[in-house]
Amino acid sequence: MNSIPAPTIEYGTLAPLLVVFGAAIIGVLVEAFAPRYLRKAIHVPLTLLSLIGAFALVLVQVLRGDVPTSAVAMGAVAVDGPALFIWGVILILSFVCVLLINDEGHFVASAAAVPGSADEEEAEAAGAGGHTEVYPLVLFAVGGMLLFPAAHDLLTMFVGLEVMSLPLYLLCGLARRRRLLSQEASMKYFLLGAFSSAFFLYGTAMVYGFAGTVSLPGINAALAKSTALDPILMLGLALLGVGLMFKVGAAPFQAWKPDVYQGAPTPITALMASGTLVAAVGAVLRVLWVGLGNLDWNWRPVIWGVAALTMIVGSILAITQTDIKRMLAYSSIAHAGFLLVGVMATFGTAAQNAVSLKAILFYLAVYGITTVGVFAVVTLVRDPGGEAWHLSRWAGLGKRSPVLAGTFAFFLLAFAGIPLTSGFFGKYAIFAAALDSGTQAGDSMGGWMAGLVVLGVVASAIAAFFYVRVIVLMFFSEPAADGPAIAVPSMGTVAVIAVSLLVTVGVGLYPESVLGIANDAARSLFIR
Amino acid sequence: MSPWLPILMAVPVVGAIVVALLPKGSDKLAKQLTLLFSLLTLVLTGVMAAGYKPTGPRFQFAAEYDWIPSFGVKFGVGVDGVALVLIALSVVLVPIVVLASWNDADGVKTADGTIVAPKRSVKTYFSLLLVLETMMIGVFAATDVFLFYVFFEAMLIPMYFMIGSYGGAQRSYAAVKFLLYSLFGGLLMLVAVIGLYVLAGSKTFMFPELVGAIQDPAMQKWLFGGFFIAFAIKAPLWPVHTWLPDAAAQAPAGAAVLLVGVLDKVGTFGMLRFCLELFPDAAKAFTMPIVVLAVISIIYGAIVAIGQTDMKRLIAYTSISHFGFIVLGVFAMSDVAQSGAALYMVNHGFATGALFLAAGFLIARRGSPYIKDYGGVQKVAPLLAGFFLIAGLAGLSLPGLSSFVSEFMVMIGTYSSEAHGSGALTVAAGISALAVILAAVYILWMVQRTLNGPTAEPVKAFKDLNAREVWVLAPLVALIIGFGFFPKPLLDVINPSVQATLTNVHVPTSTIAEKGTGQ
Amino acid sequence: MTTHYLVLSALLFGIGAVGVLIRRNAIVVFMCVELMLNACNLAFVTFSRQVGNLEGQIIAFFVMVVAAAEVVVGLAIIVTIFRTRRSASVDDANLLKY
Amino acid sequence: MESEIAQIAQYAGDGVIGLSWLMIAFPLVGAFILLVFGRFTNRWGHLLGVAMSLASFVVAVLAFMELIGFGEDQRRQAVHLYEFIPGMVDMGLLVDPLSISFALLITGVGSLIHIYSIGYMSHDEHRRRFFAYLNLFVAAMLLLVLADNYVGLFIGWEGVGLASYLLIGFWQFKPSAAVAAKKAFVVNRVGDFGLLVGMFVIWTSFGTLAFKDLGAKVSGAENGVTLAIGLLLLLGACGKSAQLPLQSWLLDAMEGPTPVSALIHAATMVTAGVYLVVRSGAFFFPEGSGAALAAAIVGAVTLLAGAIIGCAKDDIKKGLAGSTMSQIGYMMLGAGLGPAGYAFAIGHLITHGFFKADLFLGAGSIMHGMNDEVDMRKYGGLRKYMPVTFATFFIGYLAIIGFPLLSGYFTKDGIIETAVHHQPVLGWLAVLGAGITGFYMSRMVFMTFFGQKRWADDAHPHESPSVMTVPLMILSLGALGLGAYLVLGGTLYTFLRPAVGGEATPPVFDFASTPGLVTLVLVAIGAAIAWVKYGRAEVPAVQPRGSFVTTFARRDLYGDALNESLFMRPGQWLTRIAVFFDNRGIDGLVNGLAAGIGGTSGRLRRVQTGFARTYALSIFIGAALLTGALLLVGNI
Repeated sequence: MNSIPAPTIEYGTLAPLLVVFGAAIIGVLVEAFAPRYLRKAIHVPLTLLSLIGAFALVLVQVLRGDVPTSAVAMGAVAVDGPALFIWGVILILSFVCVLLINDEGHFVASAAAVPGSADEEEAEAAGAGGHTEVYPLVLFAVGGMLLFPAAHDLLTMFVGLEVMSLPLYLLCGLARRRRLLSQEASMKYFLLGAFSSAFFLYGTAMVYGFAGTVSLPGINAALAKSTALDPILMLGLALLGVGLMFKVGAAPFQAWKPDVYQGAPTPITALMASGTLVAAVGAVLRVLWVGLGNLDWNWRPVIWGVAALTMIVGSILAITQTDIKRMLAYSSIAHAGFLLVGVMATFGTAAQNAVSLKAILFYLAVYGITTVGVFAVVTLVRDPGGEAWHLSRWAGLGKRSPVLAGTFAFFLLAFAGIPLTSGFFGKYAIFAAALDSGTQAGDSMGGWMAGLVVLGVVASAIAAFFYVRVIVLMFFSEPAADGPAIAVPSMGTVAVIAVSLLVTVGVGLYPESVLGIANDAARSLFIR
Repeated sequence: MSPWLPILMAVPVVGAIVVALLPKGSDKLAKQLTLLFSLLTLVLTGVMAAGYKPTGPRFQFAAEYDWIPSFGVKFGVGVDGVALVLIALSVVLVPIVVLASWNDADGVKTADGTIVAPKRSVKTYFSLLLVLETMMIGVFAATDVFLFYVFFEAMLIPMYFMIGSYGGAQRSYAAVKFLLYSLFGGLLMLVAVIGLYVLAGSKTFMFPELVGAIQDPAMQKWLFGGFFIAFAIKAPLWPVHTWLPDAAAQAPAGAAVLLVGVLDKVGTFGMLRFCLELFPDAAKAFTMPIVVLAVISIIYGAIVAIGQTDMKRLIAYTSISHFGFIVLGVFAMSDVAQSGAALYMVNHGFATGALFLAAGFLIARRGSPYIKDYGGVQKVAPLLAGFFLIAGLAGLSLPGLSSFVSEFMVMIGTYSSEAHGSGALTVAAGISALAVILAAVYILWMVQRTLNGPTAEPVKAFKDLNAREVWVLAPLVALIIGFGFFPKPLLDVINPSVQATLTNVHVPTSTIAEKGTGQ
Repeated sequence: MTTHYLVLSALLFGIGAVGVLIRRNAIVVFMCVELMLNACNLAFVTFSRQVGNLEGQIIAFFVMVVAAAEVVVGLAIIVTIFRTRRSASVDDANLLKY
Repeated sequence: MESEIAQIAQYAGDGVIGLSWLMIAFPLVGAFILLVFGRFTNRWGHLLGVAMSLASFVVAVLAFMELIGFGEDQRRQAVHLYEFIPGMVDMGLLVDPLSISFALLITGVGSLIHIYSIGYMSHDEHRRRFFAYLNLFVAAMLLLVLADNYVGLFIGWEGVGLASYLLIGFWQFKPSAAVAAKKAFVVNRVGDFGLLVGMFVIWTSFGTLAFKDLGAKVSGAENGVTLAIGLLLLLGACGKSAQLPLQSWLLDAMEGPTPVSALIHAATMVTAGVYLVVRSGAFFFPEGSGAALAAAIVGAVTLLAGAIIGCAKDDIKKGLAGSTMSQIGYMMLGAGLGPAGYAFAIGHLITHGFFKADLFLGAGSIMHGMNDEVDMRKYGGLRKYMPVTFATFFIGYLAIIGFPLLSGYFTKDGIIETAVHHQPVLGWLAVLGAGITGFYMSRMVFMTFFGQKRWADDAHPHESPSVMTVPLMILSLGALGLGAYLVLGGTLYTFLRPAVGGEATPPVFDFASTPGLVTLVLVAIGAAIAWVKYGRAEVPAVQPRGSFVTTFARRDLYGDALNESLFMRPGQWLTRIAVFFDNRGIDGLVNGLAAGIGGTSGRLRRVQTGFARTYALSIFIGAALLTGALLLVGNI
């Protein structure tokens, strides 16, 4: 009888992941056993502390300096430099988002209650602070986000994907106001998400069929060996790509983003727009570099097209949006396109890869934090029926509340990539990496990359238009007589906005602060 | 390492922060502080400039600090002659603009009490102004191409807010148009900046090290194109000029002065410094098409100016014509023309600045920018009319006023240029000289319709300039006349830089030495 | 041979996908997604056989667990929507657009 | 025939010539004080103006004295002032017989007119500003003639243009004055274009713009180049001197106060073109060259045109303006004849400065007494009421028609004779012109001072105060005798020779030459006709409808109509088209592009239907596309 060897698990290395998941499970237990009035008091510190703890553990690993050179947990998870950086970013972003979530009034008291029914009123009356299961759900989602980009084989990646997505599907439906929209967003996100993960899974199966393994290095090794290109492999790659691109929100898989971002409770939108995007881009990078590194001449043109399409679609469609969150969703699509330009640049030599990787990591960090800040501001501008979603309601905000409007304007300028904001350096880093890689790859590639960058520049110019339009509305238009009220922000929201602003300004003036870290993280590259 | 330039850049920004942090209701203090800080900058610049040695090294008061080592970006500043005079132009104009804009944010009411523009935040306006001053100094002082780019783009934002928040009826359209136009050009330039860095391969953005770094002619052309389009939009050159009339007409007069007087100069400055020196072969290859565009700008801008009904738009179109001259001078590839172009940048700042401000004072009294609403101002406000006339005459480059010297140098330098295609340059100079006639038409026709003739009914109530307004215009007029007769101090500073530029473009610079009477 | 199983798997996946595209009832749509997941399972198991290791079969178990979790989340969402709208048609939830 | 011009010497002494910049500085300071201190100077401003002008005159006289103290070959003294455009232009003054002659004329006649203006402008509330402008003019005009290089000349050139603009438009509240001022400036700018481009060619060809360096470099230059330069400079001269085809502004310029017409638009500024041609004569208008011929032709045509216009004007100032055109035509003709004609041209310029100023100021004096009435048909019989004015005016009249032994006789006759000798056709045209001059000037005198009074009842003609009549008397003295002094014995010729060249022996004035006699006869006939038509006969107070020829002359030979149809209207159309193109074409394209992107966005967003199944379809199609793309790429 063969004995099954016990798996070796490097608990130390995986500790951040374990802390988050552990806290999530404790959260579930709290939901089950703690009395209602205590739940929030337990959840908030638990969630925040676990995120801080996880971040501290990441920090410890980074500071210790011995970044592992091989995958842990029997080759299931790769905790390498980029992964640690992404973890750190996700943890910070989710911490900040939790501060937003903490704020009163974003979540429905009872998700199951029919809007406007007696049930709902009762729940409203009974529950101080709405649905407390939000906290464990968020923790699960964050755990998934951590796992997703660190997964070293496709199965782990799939599991990470689902762990990240399933709580988010639910969270999307929990908005307190405009319940119908929220529920619709939730359902659409769920159905489409499930649909796309089925594609991902089928792709995994095909790749497995080709390589005989789902481990990323194994796939790469199999690719190196084969000479003829197997249609099954190509199908597998395409379907894998569908799943990943869906999460990134790249065209033509972007359709869910505007609807879901608009319908979801704003703090959750913030989490999705920042954390999920970071995780998804991390996963894309890992799959392409670790798993398909030997096939880069094949996937690169495809990514080229996707990146170009995504940038253009995102920028152009955003122009005519009238809902602020919907507009930001399209903006997020456009930014996903810019990120894919960076992804395009991750080929060639390891040194080149490090340059591109650095650019993307930097972009993710600064973009993520600005995004959270933007949505935090959105939560504060309120009409009697909830957030003032229609852009026309934002007219003249600069007069009523110059500081808030100024902050928002600054965030938008960062999105537009105006110098002396963090967003400019992000964009610069990406474009520079793209051109650099193009030049090194040789003649025709140089031209293609230059073309893509010029396209990106054109898209940026178009995108600038709709950011600027909001600024025009806020500052150059007269306020409406019954304009929206500015909610008195809670300490948490103030902190979120302040931190985002500080980072956006600080990195804008001295980008080396974050760039240096991204550089260190990228230098060690993904474990192959 | 000289601390001068960083200090110069720091003073206004400190001022901006101080002004922005003032408590509510301290509008007057905000104005005074802004004036104080801008004057302080002016004095410091004066002291610094006194130490400039025209015969010294190319970049003086140079300083270099690491800024973004990961990108190879340094905070590198230093000035050559052209940069120095342009910085001087900026710091001279800012206090004048502060004085001129004293009441701009307080709202505009016509005589019968209707509110044309509501009151707006004074503090914001003046802190934006100071921020802009820092960026103006920075953009001319930057010796790091990346740093230059950063200021080049960042400058748009304060100006965007100044136009959009404090401008006329069409202000938001104008502001957005201004921003998007410039941003688009800037982004193309960004691609070229990156390309330059990547292709040069020297892992630095420092200008002196990038000179001559790109040898491949095809690459030079692409990169040149990226830079040039940005600068052409900024300058603005026909046919990418249409943002300027809107922006200048809608901006408050003070902002319009800085926009046309300084911001647009960044375009021509960039052509001179970057387009020529970094990509000499491409610059030569593109000389002819650019000269054609410049000549079109000169004539076209003048003709369209004649047909304007709005004073500020008219002045904006005259500037398009003048920028045509500057571009012509830059690309004529002769030292006389280039010195003339550099001098033109300064003189145009003074002349058009004075014209915009005088027109602004007129408009402030009547609340309308339309020429037809005026007439006979001379009779009721002779001082205002006199200044307006002198500024106008400077605009038409009357000899004895500073703009003449530069226009003359540009044209004669172009005419006599021995550069490639000098036959065509001769023709270009000949055609551009027609602008002297058109300039007389557009300026004097405006003067005739606004200042002369029977006094229009609403004009009768005009008050003449008050002391503040005299202090705004008098220094400009003094400079215009002074440099009209004694351009030597400026030219002595400019000439060595232009020689250096031409050396880097591999154009023989012996024109003056051979033909000159003075040396 | 294994090819037949693969063809079957592809057919199942296709049927599921087309079902998602043409069916209106949210529950049915969801079931179609489940069908697609099961098609994947079939493919995994088949390939496991073909390449000669057990990974594929193990994966199938994982997928089942994930699918179960999805059912829990999915049904919760669909039921809530049904309670609000009195309809489980995916086409009726159409407020978010353009 | 080689005409020797003395070399220019760098002034080394410490005398007045070294201080000749004071000539410019005095009036400049005057203008500055009067303009800057504004109202505070109202009480004494006019006195300051006069003083500054006189001071300038004194310096000019002293400089002149010093200059004639030099030997003939030393009479061209350059005074270096400062470096203007480094490496290109040194600002300096050239004091030589030519420039000092002008300086004396400008400051001398200028001072007289300043004094006269004290009286003439005494009721104008802006008298102080008037004097400021006059001072500014004097300074600019002196810079024009004293500068030792073309750029300095050009600065003065435009400076006088500016002063002219300001003074024509002095009563700017009258729309006609404002329009006239602008017109004068713009038309002059056309000439400036020529001068400017001329300077480009000079610099490009010879590498200098200084007179002292040109002499050596021009000899041996290609004829084509010098011809081109000559023609371009001539264009400039035509603008400033109101020669055809740029004459149209001068008649309108009479909108300015009369002293302005006298000083600027008769005596000094309008002769700047002649100065330019003479100054450049040795370089670009050598005798017999195409450029010189062109100048002569322009002069001849203009002298006839001006005379014809003069015949038809009822406005006394416009009549005089036509006459000015005509007389400058003579000068230009003389200037186009090479060194032989220069002395007469300059001589005529100087005497004309006196008698024309005399005439204009006389006209001003009449207007002063006639409530500013300018229509001669509303004058008549004024000699009794204004004896001094009449006397001085009459002397001026005799001088201009070339009455024997008066100033105009010598100088004009000199030009005519030289012209007949060198260019017979042009010479005889000039003779004809002289005849017409006899007619129209006589007409003017008869209409004004003789016959019945035709003025309105509220006019009370009276003699002007002595501050106005004394200058008139002094000027008429010049009109009387200056010509004889300058011409007889070749005084002026000999004096100018170091500056403009010419043969060593001055031409002897021939009192009995054929052209001279013919001229006298024609003038007499002209005067007689005038007497018959305007002296003896009744002059209708309303202008009668004239024949086609009269209308032609009244409308300034259709010059304005021509300009209007050739330049103004097409220009207006061009402007309109350009503005339209800019707004709709270029800006339309930009806005259209923006609208296009917006429209695309508006249409494309409809794809986002809100149906989850559509989204699923897009994912499905996307999957197919990705697969297809990967397969495609894999097979390339």
